[in-house]
Amino acid sequence: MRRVYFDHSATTPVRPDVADEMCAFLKENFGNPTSLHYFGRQARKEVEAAREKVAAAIGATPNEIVFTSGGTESDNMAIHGVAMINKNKGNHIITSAVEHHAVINTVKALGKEGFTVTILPVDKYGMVSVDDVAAAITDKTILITIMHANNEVGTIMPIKEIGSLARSKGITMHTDAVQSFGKIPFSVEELGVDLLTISGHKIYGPKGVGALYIRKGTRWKQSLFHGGAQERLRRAGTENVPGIVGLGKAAELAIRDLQSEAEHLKALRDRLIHEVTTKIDYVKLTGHPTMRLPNHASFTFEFIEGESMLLSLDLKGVAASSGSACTSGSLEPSHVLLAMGIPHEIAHGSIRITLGRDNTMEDIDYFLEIMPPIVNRLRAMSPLDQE
Amino acid sequence: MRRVYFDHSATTPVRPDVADEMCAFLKENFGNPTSLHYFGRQARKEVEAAREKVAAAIGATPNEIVFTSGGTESDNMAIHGVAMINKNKGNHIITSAVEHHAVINTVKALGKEGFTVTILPVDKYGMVSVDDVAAAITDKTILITIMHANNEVGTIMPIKEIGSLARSKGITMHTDAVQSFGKIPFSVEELGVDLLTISGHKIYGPKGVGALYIRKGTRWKQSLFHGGAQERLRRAGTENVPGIVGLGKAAELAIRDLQSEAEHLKALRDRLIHEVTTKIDYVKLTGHPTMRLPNHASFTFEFIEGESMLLSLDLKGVAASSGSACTSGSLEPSHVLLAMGIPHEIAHGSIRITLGRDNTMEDIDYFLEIMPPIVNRLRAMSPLDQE
Amino acid sequence: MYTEKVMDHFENPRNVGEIENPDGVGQVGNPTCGDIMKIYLKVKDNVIEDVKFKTFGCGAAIATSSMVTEMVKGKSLDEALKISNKMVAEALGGLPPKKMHCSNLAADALQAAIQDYMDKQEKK
Ligand SMILES: Cc1ncc(COP(=O)(O)O)c(C=O)c1O
Ligand SMILES: Cc1ncc(COP(=O)(O)O)c(C=O)c1O
Ligand code: FES
Ligand code: FES
Repeated sequence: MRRVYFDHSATTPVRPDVADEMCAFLKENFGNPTSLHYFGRQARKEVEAAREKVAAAIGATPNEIVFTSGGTESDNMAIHGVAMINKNKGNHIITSAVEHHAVINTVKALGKEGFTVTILPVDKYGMVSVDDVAAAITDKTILITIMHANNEVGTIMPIKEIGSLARSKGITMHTDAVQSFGKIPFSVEELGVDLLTISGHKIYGPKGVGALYIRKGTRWKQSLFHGGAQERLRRAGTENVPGIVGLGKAAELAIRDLQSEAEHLKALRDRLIHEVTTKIDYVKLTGHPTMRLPNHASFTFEFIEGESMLLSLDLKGVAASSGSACTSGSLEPSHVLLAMGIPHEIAHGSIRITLGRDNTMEDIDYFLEIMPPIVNRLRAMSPLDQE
Repeated sequence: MRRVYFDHSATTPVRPDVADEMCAFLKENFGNPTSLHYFGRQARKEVEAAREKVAAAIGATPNEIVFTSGGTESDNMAIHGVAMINKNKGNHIITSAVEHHAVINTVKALGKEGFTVTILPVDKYGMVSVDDVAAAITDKTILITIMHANNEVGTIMPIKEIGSLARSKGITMHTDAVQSFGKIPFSVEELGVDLLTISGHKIYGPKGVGALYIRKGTRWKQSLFHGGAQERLRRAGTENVPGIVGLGKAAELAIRDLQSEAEHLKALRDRLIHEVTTKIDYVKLTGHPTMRLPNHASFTFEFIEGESMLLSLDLKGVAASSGSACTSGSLEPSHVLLAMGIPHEIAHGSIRITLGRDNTMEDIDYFLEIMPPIVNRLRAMSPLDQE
Repeated sequence: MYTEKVMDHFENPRNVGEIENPDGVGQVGNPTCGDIMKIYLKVKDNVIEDVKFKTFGCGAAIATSSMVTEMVKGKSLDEALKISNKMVAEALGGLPPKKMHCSNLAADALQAAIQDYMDKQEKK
């Protein structure tokens, strides 16, 4: 069967160049980078080379990069570490209603430990307003954490403006750039953020590895793992060397190819969005029409439910998702869509198509061929479809 | 130059079978196990197969295994999770003075958050006494965490006895089995523990992946990472699928080969210990003479310092370590050796030779050939050597 | 995640649609929860002669609706009333734990339809 992968926001295939480098590594260079001997030094060299690549990719210096086990750990580490070191200074944290669970659940947990939390609303496009951020700031605010691009609806947030606002008030700013990194160009300088999260497996790199950028001078402390002195005391535990090497390589390639990939992806995405919204009735694009990730198309289909669409697509070999991969095991409709004001019953009919570097116009054609009959079939079964 | 790797307690090379399986995986099977579609299901299947292998290797059921980013995370997660859920029941934690930093620093951090900590002493062999554990228990004791085998001196602790003591008192028991797993046979039933830590890279598996065994019914809660609903809500973050697959395979092979490996390793170790302690003066074996890991030989050499020995060995192609790899970046002598009553100046002269499956009797011969001149040369330089 | 039987009923649902002038109709769930099931019955001599369904919901919801209609067709009302959510799930070779509530819906919709039929009979 033809297999089409349209779920690149959930995870991406490892690029062949990255996989090759990691495999060579797995087989040959196995030292513990903490060890003083030859094997340790060989591993250390590669870890530091990867750190330089990741730093270069976001315009940071290598010392500002800490390797972690993924985006979730980076988000937790960023938020918890800023909260813990500043708790005598203030206890107010600002975030948005459409963050990934790794951010929103971490902030909510702090809310139970004496922190005050403001969860900003978003507009119908899933966008946070800079004015809302400004209005929420108090003299107790110690952290603003707002994602760079949303995973479910692809909306790109005004982080540059929020970053300079935070800076002007002396408030630490974190952004989760897991979805934007490698897809839209940015540097930490340009965004004006103090901490920034990335994850390997969203940029054609390995799973189980990520990084946290911590700007030099940022008030932050290690507060998640206790243990060895790795990562200059910022992250305990033997480094995932092959994973780190893979992340470095993937970051380097992502930035090298960013421009050409983005054009390719936009062409596919725009055709997909245009055709789906004109050829199928009762369909709406979710997220911002223009301020969105180049590879991201997400919709709601009225009268039918997301999972049954996914299963039908899967039977035809197409892999897509409904809401974020992390929540698709649950019965709740996506918190992102609800925050955007989409009614429950419509939010249940959401679907997300996220494109990647190997997708072709033929993949889009195939989708456009199989999707209308699926929608018709499910709508015919639905007690909601009134026609 | 001849290269001999004698630092298997720091990390091990990935077994070719494991590396091959991981590489195939990295290149072909990339889905996110949370995804409902074909790609996700393929990944899920492999994660669950690995879980069965790990469970079988320690005599657990698959639901009792949670995958993590390594030994450090497993230790933190175990201890913090038991402390957090029991904090209304009691606040006393018992550990030993020779634990890995991942345990000792986690327990100490809890000591600053209102928990009372008893750090048990050890005898001159690095062994905790069961009587000391019994005497330390109070009606506020909620957790005993004592390692199965020590990483620096190889001593195997009486976990079975401590485990049944804990059970008879209704106290939760955790053991860090990072060093013992795959080297000495055990099952969680036999040890009678409620939580047990293992790490991939110590058993010829990948770095950046580990597991925590949590016995069914154990009072424990997720308290480290907030985020998605992975690992049945016990560990948030996209699973490191190739790493998990590698861990599963490595665990399976470690248990399959345990007996024959152990014989091979003991033969090498015993010759090494015998020759070093008889051919070189002012040398002592550290750790227990018989209750020790089959691959572990550790010594103190009087009048000279560990790092200079390591560097000299390294110049001859031999990779060894001094104290644990995690602390070898620091200037402090090993807390383990100090706890065993070894004086500071002697503790500084420690060296650890940890053997592995690829080592041969020729490697031992080579070491025995180069080590005496190294010791002589350094001692000749030392103002401490009184002869 | 789903058994072959579930996927078969999802892909080729039996008895989809509506019955004109049904003898009983049952609807459960609401769109807010993401599930609505509607079951139509044609009853003759206390036997379910025909049954059809319409469902808004996930794969399990569609499969359980289809299964329950297949299970009751030709059965007496007494027999049909005995059908529980567990029986529906079992007939499908099992459901993932999180999806058990979908089978509840199917059994509930059936019971509601039978109840509706009986209420109408009483009024006659
Ligand atoms: C926006 C965002 N943040 C964080 C994460 C978590 O990253 P990871 O899966 O590497 O833990 C994800 C992906 O699931 C994401 O999309
Ligand atoms: C006894 C012990 N516990 C925990 C660890 C930490 O494991 P990891 O390096 O996988 O974080 C190690 C290894 O460094 C160890 O030897
Ligand atoms: S002599 Fe250099 S570390 Fe002490
Ligand atoms: S209908 Fe709600 S999850 Fe199945």
